[in-house]
Amino acid sequence: MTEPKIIGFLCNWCSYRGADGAGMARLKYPPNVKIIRVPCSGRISPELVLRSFREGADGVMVLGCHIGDCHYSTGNHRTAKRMPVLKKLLEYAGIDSERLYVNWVSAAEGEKFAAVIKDFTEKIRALPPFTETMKSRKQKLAEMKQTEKEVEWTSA
Amino acid sequence: MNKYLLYPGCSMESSAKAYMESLNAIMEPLDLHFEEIDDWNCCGATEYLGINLIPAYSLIARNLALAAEQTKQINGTRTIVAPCSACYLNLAKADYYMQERPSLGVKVNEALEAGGLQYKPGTLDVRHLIDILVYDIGLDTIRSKVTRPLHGLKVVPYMGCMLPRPDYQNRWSDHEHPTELNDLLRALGADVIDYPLTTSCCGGHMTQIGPETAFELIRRLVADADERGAHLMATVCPMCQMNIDAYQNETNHYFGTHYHMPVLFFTQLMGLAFGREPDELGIGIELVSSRNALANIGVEVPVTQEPTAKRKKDEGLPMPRRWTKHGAGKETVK
Amino acid sequence: MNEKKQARVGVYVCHCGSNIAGVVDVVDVAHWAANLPNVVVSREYKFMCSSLGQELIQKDIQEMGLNRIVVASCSPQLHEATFRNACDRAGLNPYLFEMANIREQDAWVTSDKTEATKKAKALTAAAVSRVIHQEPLEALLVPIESNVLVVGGGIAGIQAALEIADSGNHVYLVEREPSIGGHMAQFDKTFPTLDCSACILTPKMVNVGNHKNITLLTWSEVEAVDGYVGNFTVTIRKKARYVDESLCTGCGVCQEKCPKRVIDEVFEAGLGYRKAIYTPFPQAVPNYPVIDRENCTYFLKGTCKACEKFCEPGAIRFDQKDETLAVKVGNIILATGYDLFDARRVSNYGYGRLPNVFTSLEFERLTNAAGPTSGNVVLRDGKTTPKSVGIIHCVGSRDKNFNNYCSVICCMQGLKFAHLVHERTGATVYNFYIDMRTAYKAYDEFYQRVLEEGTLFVRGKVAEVTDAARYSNEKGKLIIQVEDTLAGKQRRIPVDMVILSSGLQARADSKEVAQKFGISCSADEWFIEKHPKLDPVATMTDGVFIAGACQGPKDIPSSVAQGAAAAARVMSIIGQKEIQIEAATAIVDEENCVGCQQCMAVCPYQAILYLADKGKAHVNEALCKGCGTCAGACLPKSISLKHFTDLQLVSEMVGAMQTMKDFETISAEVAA
Amino acid sequence: MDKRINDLGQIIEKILPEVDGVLGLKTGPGGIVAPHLFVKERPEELELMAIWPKEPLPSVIRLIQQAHPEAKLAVVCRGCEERGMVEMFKHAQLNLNNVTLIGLQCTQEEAEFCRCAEPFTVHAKMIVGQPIEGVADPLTEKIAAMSQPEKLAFWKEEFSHCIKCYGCRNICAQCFCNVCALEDETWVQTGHLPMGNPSMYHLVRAMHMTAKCVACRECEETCPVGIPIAIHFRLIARDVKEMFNYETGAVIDQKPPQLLVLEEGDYERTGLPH
Repeated sequence: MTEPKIIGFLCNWCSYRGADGAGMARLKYPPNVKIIRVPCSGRISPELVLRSFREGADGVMVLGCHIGDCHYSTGNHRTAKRMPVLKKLLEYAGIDSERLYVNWVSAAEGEKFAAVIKDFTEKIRALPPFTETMKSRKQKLAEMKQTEKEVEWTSA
Repeated sequence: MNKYLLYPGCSMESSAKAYMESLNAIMEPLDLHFEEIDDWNCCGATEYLGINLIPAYSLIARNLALAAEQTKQINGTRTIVAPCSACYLNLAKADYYMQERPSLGVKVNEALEAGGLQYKPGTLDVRHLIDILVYDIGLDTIRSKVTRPLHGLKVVPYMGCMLPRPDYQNRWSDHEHPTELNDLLRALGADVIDYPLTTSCCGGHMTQIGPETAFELIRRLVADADERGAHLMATVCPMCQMNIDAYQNETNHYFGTHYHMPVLFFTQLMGLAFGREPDELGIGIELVSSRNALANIGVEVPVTQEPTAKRKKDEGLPMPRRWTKHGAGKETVK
Repeated sequence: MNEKKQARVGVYVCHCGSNIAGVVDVVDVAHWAANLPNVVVSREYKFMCSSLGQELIQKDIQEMGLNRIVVASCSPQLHEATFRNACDRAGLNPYLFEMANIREQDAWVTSDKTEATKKAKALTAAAVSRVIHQEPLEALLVPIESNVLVVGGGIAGIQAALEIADSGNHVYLVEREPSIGGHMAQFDKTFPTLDCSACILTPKMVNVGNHKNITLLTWSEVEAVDGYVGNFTVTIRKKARYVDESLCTGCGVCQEKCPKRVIDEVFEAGLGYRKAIYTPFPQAVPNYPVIDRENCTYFLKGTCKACEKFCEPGAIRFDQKDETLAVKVGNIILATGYDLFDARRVSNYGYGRLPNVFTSLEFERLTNAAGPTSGNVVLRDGKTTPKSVGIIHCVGSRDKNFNNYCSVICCMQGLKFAHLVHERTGATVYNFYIDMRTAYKAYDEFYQRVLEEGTLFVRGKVAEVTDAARYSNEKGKLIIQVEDTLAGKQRRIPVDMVILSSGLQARADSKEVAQKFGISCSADEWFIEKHPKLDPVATMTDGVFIAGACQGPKDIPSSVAQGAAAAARVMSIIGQKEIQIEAATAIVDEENCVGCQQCMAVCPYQAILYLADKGKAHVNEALCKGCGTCAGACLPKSISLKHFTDLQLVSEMVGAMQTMKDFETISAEVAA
Repeated sequence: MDKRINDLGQIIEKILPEVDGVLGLKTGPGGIVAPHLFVKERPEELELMAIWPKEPLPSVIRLIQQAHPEAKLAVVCRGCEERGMVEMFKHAQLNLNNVTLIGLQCTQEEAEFCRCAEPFTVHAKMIVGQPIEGVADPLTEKIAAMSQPEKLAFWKEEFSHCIKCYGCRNICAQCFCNVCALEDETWVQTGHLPMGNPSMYHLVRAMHMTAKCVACRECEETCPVGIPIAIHFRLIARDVKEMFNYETGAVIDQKPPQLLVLEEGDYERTGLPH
């Protein structure tokens, strides 16, 4: 069984520091999540999330500051407006909207961060892998050229 | 129109008959209506839960199931009132733990199934009589119904230990020094004595298992009330009333003391304050007679009210404001 | 795409002693990273953040012409600045550098070594493919406003204000109460030296009062803060004192003549009285009184005006209105102090119900010569001297029902009270403690001294304070029920008086204040510092510093030290004359922009304006704080955030994903 | 002859002298109906005025206004076109103050053709034809009711036909950007057909249509392979209405919700964790 590949977009002031906090406390959590630091969760456009799915991520996490705690005062309000619409769209497109996880983690919540990662990784592990084949993109392109087969980046 | 389901409990019909009579007496003025649960059974008081959990909780839950069924038919209130503290606590415990420990809930419902009954925890809201009087009826309504204020009657409010602890639904103002009974008695015009042992245990069933312990616990309650110059004690629980009243003589005998501290139900005092006669309120059947205590407010001769000694100005340091949970006063509470 | 070709990347994987190397196979990561695209050199080293490590980078940049650097080590929160400066010193633009966090977010959180190494490789590859697309950025230099705002006139605020003012910079000191002095002004003695609190505090207050570089704004509060480090605009509301400060001589006649006596809940902690027109205490700075509207007969009934009649210089102004003034400051220091834990909440200790139970602040006023009992320790009846006193430590602290943390000062405070009771009354003193925490200089010696004075120490958490006597010797006394853990038995100790050494708590309004100044609070609502060990007086918001108990419970020496530390940080910023502000601001590609104004609607700082003639958006770089919400909202991607462009973020994601997928294919082939 | 044509003709005749031009539809040579600006100098053209098939007039009026910002114009617009223009006004693409709306109400048959829920104008003062009730949209309901695998298969089938001609984007009045993200390799793979499923092109386009799509169905009509892409747009429009009570084109001064801070009760409706 392949290990789920998860991309995490974390805001620099709260969730990224929460992640560091979990590290300083030596809390163990699965290594599947690769964290990308952005100044504010408001920076994350729906296109970035969709692009991560296109690249083969099985799950995408968007973690920002608690509403009211945003370092840029209302950046995370826009996240709370965009991401639910994107989740609904994923559902309509037949993708399990659980694959997109949005939550708020403060700089002081190391434990919460570790717990959130564990739960999400387990949840994604339970879902089928997002990309149907394990072949890397280069191999798929090569294959496609020979057999003109449809290139698919998802399966039931 | 305040409509509630009533779970009377065994003592209301026997040892605490006075509680029932006085309750009936005050229902009319307060527009209180009780729908007694038909075919209710004993709640196991303090003993049964200590012996065997599943049958004990099934016994209690049967009442809840009956009540839930009854109120569903007439789509009445979901609040079930228990005047006795032990019954209240057992019903509240059953409802709480069936939810908290699903395995218990399942076993209890299996047992109830045998009688064709079912109870889903949380359907009913279990509350004590004084909780209803203070928070639903309200002290202002009670105060407005007082025709014979109990001025001059020094009363010690004794809540007992089963009511405020454990407080599952966070109802009471404090777990060690609740003020609900104090406020109610003050609304009746009585001189309420600030009693530190208001939630100390009266011994419960220790009078049967370890009398010496029970006597010491009762001695502490009666001695402190006596020392504070109380005319009588007011309580909300038939078991507390019975222990202090029935065993006061043996306690005096055991310790060689001569306390004469009558203990009445708060509903009896409410009845008096509403102008009802002592005999309608079961006053007089108590073992430690309250006759000379009530002489202070003698039914015939209302004692003129001498001013209580207020602390003279400028003398000593001001007292800080009291801690009130519900009206938390100016200071902010963290 | 040509810049991708020219990119010559240097990768440096750090051992961090054994912190990383203990779990991640750093040598393998370095070798693996060597054949990533555009990587010219890939090394691993014991301590990259050491000067030798940094020289390694500088040498490679100069000798191998590297134009991109990736360091795989700890969190950028710690050493991003260190390595950026190293690149700068080597002549490489600091923004052509990227870090991979393989310590806090990999080595420290992954137990399986192979998985940790694979994750380190993925994070390093992500950083490499990101750094290739990074462009050089020049930080914008903005002049610094030299004025400083200090909020809170307690000892920490006073110390900070004096240090900054002495260095020749102007300070606005805003204090909510009529006078500065804070909690310290209420104390009688201070531990461990038993100095009289007023004696060591008032000289500093007087210095503040007449310091030419300090504008003292008492009875005032900050309403709003805008702007950024070096250029804050602060709106301050100066509440009406109803006294004209220019005329008032501070003679105090008005206070004598005022007929209305009111319980002083704030300064006298509810034990003493003050008039409707009052100064909190005789040595108040400034010494101008304030009329308390809620209790002044003139404001209630329109009569009296005694103060006006007897005020010789005619300084009373009943029609005075609140003023708001806007000031420009470069830096802000918050020193807003603490609230005492409300002992009423521990109902089984009986404070508020049992007369002779006192809180620590009440006892401070009792022992204070200027207090309501002129220093005589007496019971609530104001007359009897107690013969036995019980002092209970940790009231409300180290208690999961109230505050989990230790409030640092209650032990020493309890010992001080024990000593004072001995000195003043000769009563027998019991101290009830869980652990005696006397950690700082000369603290434990003070503890020994109090021991030798015959104080009876009982180690145990007090269960109850009651006046229900069980035995004859307990009649009329307060009985302390406690489990004496050293004697191993329950004890009932009757005493005349109980003092609750209550803990400290964050100010009730600390959340709103934090929101106003753009900083955040911890779960216990103390202000959050930038780094608990390495940066305790700074906050995550540049230009806003914190000092004293507002950051967490601490004693006077630490508060003073933090006040001075915050002042030093501020002076170092002022000294730079200019400050580099966030270089990674937003920028509009005017050719693509269609002027739909979506970015303007989302910008929290209104930093984007609309050029009506061109029909395009334009970013005001001085106001832009680089949050990137606009870049997240722009559909045609014409506005982008420098250093966090879509291309950079997508490349970082692809770098990580590609590595993970390659590992999968390898493990799949191995399995097949 | 449709009664609405001569009603419309009379209104245009009356208004023609007051404006620089009235944008409507005209049957051109060879019977092809196309957008046309009627001007007072050539009243005779009104005989050839037509009302069907529908054309994306909001895009046309935007181009005219960009060329002649001061021009006083009038436009014949159906319910969806009116809503489209309101949205463009909110994004500073159209100055509604220089435009007089002539509201053309759709017939039952036209409403059914577009499966339209609101086939009537709201803001236009001059009305032609009787406003009728909206019709249901069976296809969108069918998709919404599908299970997750069914939806996946449905869209896989639909998107596999897509030849990425960008027709649906070009026709859409709300897609007024100079440079389009869908043509950027960062987001949508270039040189890859069929699109794969889920397809970045269609999902990114759907997100861009948040609080913009007015259900004019132009994209579905113009799609050479008949992909019902507007279903996605309408489904998320329904959620935007539920979560942030915002209807595209309904209220002129109400800003699109995803640009604003959370209002009272918004957060609870998003279903995000507390």
